Amino acid sequence: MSRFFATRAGVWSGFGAAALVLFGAAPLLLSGFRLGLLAQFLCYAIVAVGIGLAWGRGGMLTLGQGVFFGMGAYLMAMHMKMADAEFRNGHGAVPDFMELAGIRELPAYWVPFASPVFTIAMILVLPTGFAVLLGFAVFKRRVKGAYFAILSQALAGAFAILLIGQQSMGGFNGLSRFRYFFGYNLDDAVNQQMLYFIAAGVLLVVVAVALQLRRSRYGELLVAVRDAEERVRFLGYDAANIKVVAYAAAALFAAVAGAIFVPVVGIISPASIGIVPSIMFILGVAIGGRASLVGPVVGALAVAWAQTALSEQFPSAWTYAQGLLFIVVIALLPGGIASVAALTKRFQAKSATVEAAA
Amino acid sequence: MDLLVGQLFTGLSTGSILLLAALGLSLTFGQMGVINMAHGEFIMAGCYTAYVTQQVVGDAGVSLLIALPVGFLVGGAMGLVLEWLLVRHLYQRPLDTLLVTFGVGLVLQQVARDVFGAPAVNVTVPEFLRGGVDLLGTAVPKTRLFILALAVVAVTVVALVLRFTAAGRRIRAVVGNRDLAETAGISSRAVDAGTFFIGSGLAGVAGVALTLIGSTSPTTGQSYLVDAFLVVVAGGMGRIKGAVVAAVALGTFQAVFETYSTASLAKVGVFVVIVVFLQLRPQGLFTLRTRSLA
Amino acid sequence: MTTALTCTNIHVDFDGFKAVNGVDLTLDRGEVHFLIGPNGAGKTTLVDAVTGLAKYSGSVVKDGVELRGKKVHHIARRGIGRTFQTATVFEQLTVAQNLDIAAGAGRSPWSLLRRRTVLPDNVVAVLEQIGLAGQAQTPAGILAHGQKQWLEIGMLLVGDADVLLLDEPIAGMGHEERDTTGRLLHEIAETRAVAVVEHDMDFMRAFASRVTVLHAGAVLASGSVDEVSNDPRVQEVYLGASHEQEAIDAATA
Amino acid sequence: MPQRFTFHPRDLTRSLAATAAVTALALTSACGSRAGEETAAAESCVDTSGDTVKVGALNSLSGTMSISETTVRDAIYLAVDEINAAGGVQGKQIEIVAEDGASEPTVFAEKAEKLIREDCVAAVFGGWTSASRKAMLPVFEDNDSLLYYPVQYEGLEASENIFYTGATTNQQIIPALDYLAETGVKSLYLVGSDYVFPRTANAIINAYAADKGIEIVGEDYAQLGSVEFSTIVNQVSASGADAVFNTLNGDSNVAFFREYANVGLTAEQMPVMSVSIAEEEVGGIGIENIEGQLAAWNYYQTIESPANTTFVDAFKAEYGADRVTSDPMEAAYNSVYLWAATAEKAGSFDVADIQASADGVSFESPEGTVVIDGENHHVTKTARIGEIRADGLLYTVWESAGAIEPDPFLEGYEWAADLQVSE
Repeated sequence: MSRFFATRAGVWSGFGAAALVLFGAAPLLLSGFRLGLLAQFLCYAIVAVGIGLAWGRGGMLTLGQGVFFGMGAYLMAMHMKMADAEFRNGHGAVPDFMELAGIRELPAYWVPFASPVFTIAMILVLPTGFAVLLGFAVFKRRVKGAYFAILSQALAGAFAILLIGQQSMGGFNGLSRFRYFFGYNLDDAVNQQMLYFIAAGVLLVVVAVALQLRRSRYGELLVAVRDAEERVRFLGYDAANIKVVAYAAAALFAAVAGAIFVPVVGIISPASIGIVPSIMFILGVAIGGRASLVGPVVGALAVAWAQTALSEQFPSAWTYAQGLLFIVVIALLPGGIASVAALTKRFQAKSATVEAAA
Repeated sequence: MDLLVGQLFTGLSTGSILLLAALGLSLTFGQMGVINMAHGEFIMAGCYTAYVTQQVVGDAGVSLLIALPVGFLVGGAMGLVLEWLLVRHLYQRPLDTLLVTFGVGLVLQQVARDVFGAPAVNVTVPEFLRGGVDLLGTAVPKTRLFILALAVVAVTVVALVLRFTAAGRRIRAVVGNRDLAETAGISSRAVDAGTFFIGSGLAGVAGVALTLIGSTSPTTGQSYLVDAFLVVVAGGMGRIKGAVVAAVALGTFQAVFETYSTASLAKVGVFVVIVVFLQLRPQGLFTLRTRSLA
Repeated sequence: MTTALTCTNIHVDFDGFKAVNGVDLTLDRGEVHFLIGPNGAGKTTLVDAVTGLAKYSGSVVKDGVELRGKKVHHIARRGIGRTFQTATVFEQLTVAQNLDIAAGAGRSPWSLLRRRTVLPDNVVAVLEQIGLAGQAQTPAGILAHGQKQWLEIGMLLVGDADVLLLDEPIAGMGHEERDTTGRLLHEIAETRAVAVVEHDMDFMRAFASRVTVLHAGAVLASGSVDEVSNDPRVQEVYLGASHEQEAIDAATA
Repeated sequence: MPQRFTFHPRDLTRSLAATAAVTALALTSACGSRAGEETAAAESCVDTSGDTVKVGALNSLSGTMSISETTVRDAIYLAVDEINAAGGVQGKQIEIVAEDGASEPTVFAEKAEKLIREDCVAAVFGGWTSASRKAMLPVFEDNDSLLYYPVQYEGLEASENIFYTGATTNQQIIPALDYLAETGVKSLYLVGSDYVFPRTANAIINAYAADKGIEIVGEDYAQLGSVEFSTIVNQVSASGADAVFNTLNGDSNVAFFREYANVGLTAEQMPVMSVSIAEEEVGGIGIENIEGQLAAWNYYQTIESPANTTFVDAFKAEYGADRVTSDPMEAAYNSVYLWAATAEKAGSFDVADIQASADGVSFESPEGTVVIDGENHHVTKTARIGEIRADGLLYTVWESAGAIEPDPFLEGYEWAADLQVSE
């Protein structure tokens, strides 16, 4: 099976099947509401692909992906609030939530976000650039392993606290009540479906990029750094550069996911980007299989679905289930679901040889 | 002037709280390299130990004195179970330990919620710790003085145990060189379990003490955990001395920064300071040098 | 025979403990140069210093360039390769991938982001040289112990290192493998300088072109195998020639 | 000769291009209405043809807010059970579809949409934090459905699709200030958690104080959930203010009042007026730390009226004698009755009919008569200042002269002109 998917035909048919499900079956079978929910889950899956790359392949347990997710989301939300205010009250108008907070003048750093092009450029550049800077700061000084994990977690906490304190960024309530997405009405079912298609398309692109990164020489190098960083350094590579690339890619994926998340869900607040949401991103990746390509996607979708389906009937049981999933999957099945497939395959192969020998 | 004295004391006091919360971590994370995200829940267990003890005993003063050692045993016992069930199987996978113990923390929080209910419960402050004493014109709460004293005692005891007892020498030997310690006949299994017991027990003690100033609810431990980790990171692996200096420095920084700014910005400031600091000293304030390549 | 690396007056200080205390050392191309000495003599620390891992005072010059203060990967790019006491290879990757990574320290970002279609010629050549051509597609993690050591040496070769610092390259090898390794070292040394940190005296006698004995962080003696083993100070350190083997056992315990 | 590897495809440039093409194709075929164009309103799927009518209960059952919100849910269930026992609404039994908001705004938005579009409920009761309400608001507007929101909040909002049964600022904050001014308070210290309600409340307090000649000697915000109050209490203590106005939330209150008592500050020296501490919270803080302090609400369990006696008795009978009732619970209880009464008056469960008939609908509630204002969808409420006594309950020490008309935008207060926003 996995052999097949390593071939060109396999890759194509894999992507083909995924596209068929995402673009064909899902819109036909799901109600508008469920499709919107799926779009939200796809955003989590996009984040998960990046974590799979940074953690699964690169060994960097990033417990602060909420920061990059939040950056992308807030940047998009700023544009949408600006566009909304402009449409209602003319150019340079103050968004509604600022009026409520008693802010009468548009803060200067908001002004350029009236431009869609500027906004998209910032979504692509700002979180990635921040990840590069932070990555250099910590990786060059060889801060790694647990130290890196805890720092990234503290970063998520600090970022959420910082946002809560900024009334001009919506404070604790965050930014919500968006009406238009680049000029399209958000309450139109057709446009909601369009958002779903964007999420699905971006997920496929992100998976393709991750696939290319994994199979390239860089991908091999990344695994080498994960398993023996000093050896790589003594071969003449700057290991920090190699890690920064994966970290920045993960940040970019998270930022793009955040940017799509905002129009899909209709709100972004510090509650979605702090320490706990950041660590919850990890859960799906761990369950699906951190080092595999598709595992994180499947895991993220499964966890999000389970949360929605189970939490309403058994809110207390779901918290137990979450905790136990962390414990059981990571302690007993560090390769996630993906490794179950590999194990059964090996088992089958073994029994096949036994039969052949008999 | 009053405010300045008050703030300096606050820095010291905040530092002592951080230190109390971080001391156990400094042992388990610093000495063993195990990142125990359930440490916060062990603190919470200490809080509820104080609550239950008070329900049983009645008198707030007596129950506090009983709860301190009981909290140590409760936290320590939970730590032993965790070590035996999960952590010892994961010594080669520190990042996985982090995630597994996070899961344990989630479960423990929910257990507390189901057993004690979600709202905060009240642990009465004993009569002799109510009110404040006058210090250079500022009222300093007795509870904070008590916690400060407790932190000093705890650090002293841990340092003495590490330095002068046979068990402490074994711990230091295993930290210094696990293989060599093994060949010298030290069971690193027993030492690991023992270290975890002491580290988690200290979390329990911290929990009991923190009921004097904070709330006792299922999420109590969470509020201390990240700060405590930052103390250990900034202080350097395996160094009690580093944890003490880092805790007091961070506490004072937070208190001073907060006076001139907001509490929220102070938190962000602490993070920035730590990242910058790690640029200068990536291994923390004080480091153990080893020849290993890890 | 040209000089590849010159170390002058190297000092390494670990919190007051002088691990290396004023060592001068010259490595020449065409030689297999053995560094021996009891445990704690400072052999590995000296290698750490030269390769940029440990801070030191003094001077290390390769081909006229001072290396002190340069970062680990910059020193490696200048053609100084090292191995570790326990063979460190990328266990999840195949032998060919290991060598390909080692060969590619100078690759452009663009070529890194593309897939490899053919193996570089030097990788193919080295696969033959280290005798692993048949195992090119085997994950390095399941190689035999000795094969991992060869692979690690091969990784230095494809990386065009011309000063090789090998830390106990025959640890755990059988007799036949040792001889193969020894011949390999001499083959490599034809155009390169090879330094070997070793405890095995038989191996040293069989293959050393030159020997430097370190003791307590300083050079005790240096010269040919015969010169060194006849040096009374060396015999003293090793408790006399007749007890040599026991001393080595004690030292390696 | 170079050895060939067995890997096959070169790279994925082409598959990337193909994916992009598919996406672009799907997008161009899927564009709907643009800004300014009318969108066809989502078809309501509410079905009341049977003998039941479905409503949603959306409260946090997990996460940090579950402490408070589960009590609100209990009150909603109590009201529904009572109404059903009395014959239902328009002869139909009310059926509750319950959802967990999980203390997260995004989950509130998601579940609200599910309740409306999948479960087809006629109205939704719930929400607590402003963040959750703000997250749900566009969902209710876009799908043209109804939310009954039962918690006091910061005002400056009036949605056609939300009924606000808790107090707005002129029914809680301003009366509390009036009370303090009456008792001779000349200087105030403001302490709050760092989020919208405290900031808006303090903006109002500042405007009020400027007008009435009260000095604001300090204003501090603690991070939500913070339990470190040493600095703030030091500053409060050093300020010598006549009173403290406290808008802290949750566990922070516990730490704040402990620190306050520990530095020796008492209700006699410097009273604290709190707007987020109800009967439920007093236990956790410890009565010895908070006895004698003040709170501002519209309802206390100790109110003596037949309607309240019935409510408290029924609640204790249902959920246990040790349970207490509080302001948000009462407001949630009222909200169900108000919805039922409006539906009876309208003779329909249709959103437009409910909106049209809401004005003037009243209910004899535990806090007194409450009447819906059809203009801003808030209700009239009597303001009460309560004192926390040794039994852990709050007792009315002052109450407004009659029910106060809701004024969410403070249009009736000249000193608040700067705070007003264009709706």
